[in-house]
Amino acid sequence: MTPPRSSLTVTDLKVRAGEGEDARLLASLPHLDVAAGTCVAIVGESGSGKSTTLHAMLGLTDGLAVSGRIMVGDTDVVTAPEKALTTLRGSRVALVSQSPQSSLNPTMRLGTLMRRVLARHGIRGAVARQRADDALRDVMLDPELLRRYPHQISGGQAQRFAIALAVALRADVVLADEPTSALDVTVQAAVLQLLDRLRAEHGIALVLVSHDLAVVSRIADHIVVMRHGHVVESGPAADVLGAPAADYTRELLAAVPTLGE
Amino acid sequence: MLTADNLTVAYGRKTVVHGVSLSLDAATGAPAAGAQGGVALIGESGSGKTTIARALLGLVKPSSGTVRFADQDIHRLRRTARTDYRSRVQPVFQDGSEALNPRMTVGTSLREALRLRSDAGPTVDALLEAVGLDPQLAARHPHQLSGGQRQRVVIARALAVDPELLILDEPTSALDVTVQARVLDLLEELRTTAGLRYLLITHNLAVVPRLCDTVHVLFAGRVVESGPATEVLTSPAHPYTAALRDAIPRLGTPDAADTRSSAPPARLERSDAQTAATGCAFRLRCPAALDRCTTEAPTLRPLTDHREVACHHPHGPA
Amino acid sequence: MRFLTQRLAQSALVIAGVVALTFVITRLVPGDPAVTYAGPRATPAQLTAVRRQLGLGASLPDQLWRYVTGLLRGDWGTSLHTRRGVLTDISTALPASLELVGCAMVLAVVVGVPLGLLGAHLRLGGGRSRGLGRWGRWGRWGRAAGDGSVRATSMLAVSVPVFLLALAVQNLFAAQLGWFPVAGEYTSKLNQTSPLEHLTHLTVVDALLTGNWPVLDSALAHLVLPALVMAAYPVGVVAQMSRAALLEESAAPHARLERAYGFSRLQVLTRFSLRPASGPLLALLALVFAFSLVNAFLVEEVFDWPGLGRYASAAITSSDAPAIAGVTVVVALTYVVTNLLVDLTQAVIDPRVRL
Amino acid sequence: MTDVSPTLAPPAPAPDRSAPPTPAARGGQARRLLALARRDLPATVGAVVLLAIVLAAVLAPWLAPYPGDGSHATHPLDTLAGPGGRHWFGTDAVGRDLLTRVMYGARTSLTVAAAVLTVSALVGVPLGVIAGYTGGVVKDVIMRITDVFLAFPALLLSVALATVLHPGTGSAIIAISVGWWPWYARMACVTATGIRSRGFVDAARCLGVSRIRIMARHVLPNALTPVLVQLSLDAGGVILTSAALSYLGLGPQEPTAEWGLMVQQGQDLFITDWWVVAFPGLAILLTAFCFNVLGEGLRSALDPHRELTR
Repeated sequence: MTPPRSSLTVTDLKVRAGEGEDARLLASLPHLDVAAGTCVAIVGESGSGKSTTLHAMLGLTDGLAVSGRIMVGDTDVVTAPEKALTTLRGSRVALVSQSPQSSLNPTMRLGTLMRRVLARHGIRGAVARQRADDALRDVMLDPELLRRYPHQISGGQAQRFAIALAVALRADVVLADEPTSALDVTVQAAVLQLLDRLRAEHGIALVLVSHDLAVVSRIADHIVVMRHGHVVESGPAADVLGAPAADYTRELLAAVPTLGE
Repeated sequence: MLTADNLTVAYGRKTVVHGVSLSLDAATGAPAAGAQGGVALIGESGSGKTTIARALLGLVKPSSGTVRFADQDIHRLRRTARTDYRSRVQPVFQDGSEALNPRMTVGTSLREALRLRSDAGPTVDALLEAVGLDPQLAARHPHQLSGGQRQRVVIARALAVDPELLILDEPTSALDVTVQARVLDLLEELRTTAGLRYLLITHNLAVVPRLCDTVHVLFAGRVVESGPATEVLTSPAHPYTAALRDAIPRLGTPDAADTRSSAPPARLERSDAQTAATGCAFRLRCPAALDRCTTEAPTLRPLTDHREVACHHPHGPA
Repeated sequence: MRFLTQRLAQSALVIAGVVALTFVITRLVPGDPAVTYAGPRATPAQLTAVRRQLGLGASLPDQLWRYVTGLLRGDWGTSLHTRRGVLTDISTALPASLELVGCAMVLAVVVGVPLGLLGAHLRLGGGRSRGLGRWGRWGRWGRAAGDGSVRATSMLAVSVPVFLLALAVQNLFAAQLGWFPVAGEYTSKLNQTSPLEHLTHLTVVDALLTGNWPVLDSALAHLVLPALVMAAYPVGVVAQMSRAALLEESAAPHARLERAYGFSRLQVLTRFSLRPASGPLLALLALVFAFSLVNAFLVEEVFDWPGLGRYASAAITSSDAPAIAGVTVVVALTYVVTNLLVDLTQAVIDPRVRL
Repeated sequence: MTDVSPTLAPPAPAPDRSAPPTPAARGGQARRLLALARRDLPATVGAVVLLAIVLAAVLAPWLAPYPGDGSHATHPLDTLAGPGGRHWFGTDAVGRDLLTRVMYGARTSLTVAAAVLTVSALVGVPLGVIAGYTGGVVKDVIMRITDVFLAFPALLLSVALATVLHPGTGSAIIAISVGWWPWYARMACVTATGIRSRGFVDAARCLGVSRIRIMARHVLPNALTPVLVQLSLDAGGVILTSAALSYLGLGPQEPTAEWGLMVQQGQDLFITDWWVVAFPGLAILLTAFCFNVLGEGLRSALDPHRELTR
């Protein structure tokens, strides 16, 4: 077990839309610490600000005012110049987004995308091919898939390919934005398990955003519950699930459907 | 009341529903104590469940087989019989923002439905109150409502013609989880207050027991298992039903012993394998496929008194 | 394959419709074609002979049949004002027009697309320094002004009447400043000193192929102004459309993923968004191509360019039905064929479109 | 069961506590317009200038300095006077006041544009909605017919038709309309095809709402937004086309004041007396430009998906 080191630290994060008096708070996160090899889940319903928080971690909040600190290693995403951010994105922090197929460029073969993304971070030629092959094996995709276009693969395959991109780039932090909600139920579990395994094997700091407590309950070490832009509850998964402090968390827990066994 | 007989539907050359037979009884008074009187169609994307719903509603024409209402083919109904069918079978679609005309106020949408009644019927206000909404919302347009409110309006519009059977196509899956629960409460409530039967179409097994007591599990356009909801869900006979049941996210903590294990490679690979063109359509994803599954497509056959399954190697009923 | 045959059948159907419609229109042209052809002083006997020659005596369905079979055989009738075969006339006039239109289309792509790209990039806040310091704010106004001027310029280009632009440019750069020749395709005096051998009827290409440098020189000088005028509309439309299409693409989910993998805004636009955006652009180019062919009518009128437009206006003033019909059919055919080509190209660019 | 009210008695379910939407912004139409105007300055300026042009056109008989010059009057002693105090825009070759003629020209151009767009939308949109909603053979037949008309570029079809009809304002309107309606049919068809598969149409069908009513109350209103935008964008195009037609001598004839015709008649004088061409020419440019700017503004205001493309 490597000693836990913080891959991502958020302090006093506030994301606002508009300026001055009209400013509307979209998301606030007083403190969050994601250590390597752990998983933090941000849970909330639509409008809770969970996705905005995730995008702030990538510095991809166009037109929004962000304050506070988001440290990835030594870099503060909030204040870093755009040039430093473009290097950081992908190589240090990678995104797995909600709609797997539409997140892949429809006119580009998967192999081309993989090659370009690796080349963007200075990985070319034989090394790039090796990395791509290893990453695909890691997510259990057939390398033959690289010759296909996004519309020729299934949703689960597309999501695994997106994860493979993060693996190939050896990103320390993986941000997963509702990675399973667009997938069929039988595929969801497999993709979640894949993310969980990679977290353990590669020591990835995984931030998982979801609307469903049940989905994250099995793989999250720490759970943050958000509502209307504010953190309602934050704590170790066992505490949040076992002894929820906030009414809203209890409501979310009650809404988890069961088969009534 | 409403039956599908060997229903087959094709879009162009692609057949999406293969010979499905279903039967939905008329609501004869309140269902027996404990029974829901509802039927569920369960399946994932590509299973043909939405197409079946559309065929039952007469929105698509079957390429073979029939949908019959009161023993008459719904595509050959005469004018009065057609009106009768329309007033007794109503849909509730998945997405309230899609199912409501964005240019009409809630009141206008409801009045349009009320006008199709032969009798006076309830008022718009009464309809809105029946689904737990403030009658003042009648003046709003759909985009001025929340997702849960929109779905309630959709239900109110269906109730306007006083139907007996509601075809619910993923009625809650577009909603936030806490809102889902309340819409399900409403549906449960209405079953007795408005004397409704439900045909529930969903990919989410967990919502089934609340509304239905019979289920049909669909895979690739065919019914692979059917029977009483509690039995099928607690002891699935078909491996696909078992996979669906196991996929329900359950609360648990990472410390639980059975989790955090890496997924068996075979299972991950299988989870998005293709549908087989020959033999059993499920065999590529099946953990226990036999040689026979490659060559011979299983047909639906009785398992016990009430249950049927289409599998060469079903799990025995518990 | 099924798509292809379906598409071909569709095109054939449309062409048939075009021919039928053209025939109907030409039958409605006022005046007696026989009189136009034979001249006002012709004797009744001569008129009868001309009528027979032009096939005017037959019934309408019969005439349509003759017209269609004629078209297929390459007999497009005889022009009433040049008295040559319509097809012969068109085969010399069309290349001259295509020369103009071709230049305009090239400029549309070479200038219009980068202009649209620039507008989209500025609009998206490209090159923004982070934080809203004093300079950041100035930068924001600068970007807005840059995008605004791209939009204003392209909108001006699509709003200016082409004949006005032609007149203005001709007056300023040719008549007043004398930088370019006023009109024509090349100096006609050169026909004596170094006559041009016609191979393709595209003057510049012919001059180049035969090494006729004096004609090439003159032809290029004559081409500049009309080509630029012709290019105004296509460049404007393409700039507007590519800006809009790129902005739409950059709002697509895949653009966010690409940025999340470290590509800058500009890289996402040029390397990822341009290709999916080129589908609608190509369709637009086909439209603009056909529209430019007609715009050429006006420009040729001003610059006395011996193209299809000048031929058509001469035909119009002399009620020359066969010539008008010929020009109509050719332009419509060009439109149908261009659209067909665009559909096929789209299938190559976008793998989702299946052949 | 005739009376359902008892069974529909409110079951008093828990009130829907999901995020209440902000109440509709109350406020007069004027305030909403003002807010819209603040958001898109160019479109507002375009709209104001257009309003001025329309007013100038409508009120030309009262506002124009020499109303007679709008048609037959000639002033042989006052030809080709430069722009100045008595004639702001100068006079033409027969001495008519150009400001007056440009104002009267606006009447012609705006009439043609309004007529063409009305005819095109009235013919094209219903056909397109029927084709798109009905689908199948009906759609095929209607769309192939529009394809044939689309294959003739609008200007060319107009040229061909204007040679047939007696040149004049009426024939210009017919000629341009014939080439213009298919665009509306095509657009409406695409939109209606999309609307046909939407949930609210399915719901109406399941309720047993009649076809005609579905088309009129559900499909048409939802198909109108793109049509409205297109109408504004096309107004500029129609004005350019009608000017081009007149320039070729196929539109209204002397002594009608028409911008394209004025340019054509003045073009030989361009070098010596620039104003004869410049003012009518600029009038075309300005009007077309304003319509285009307004159309773009409408597009971004009415189409929320295009928010970014503004």
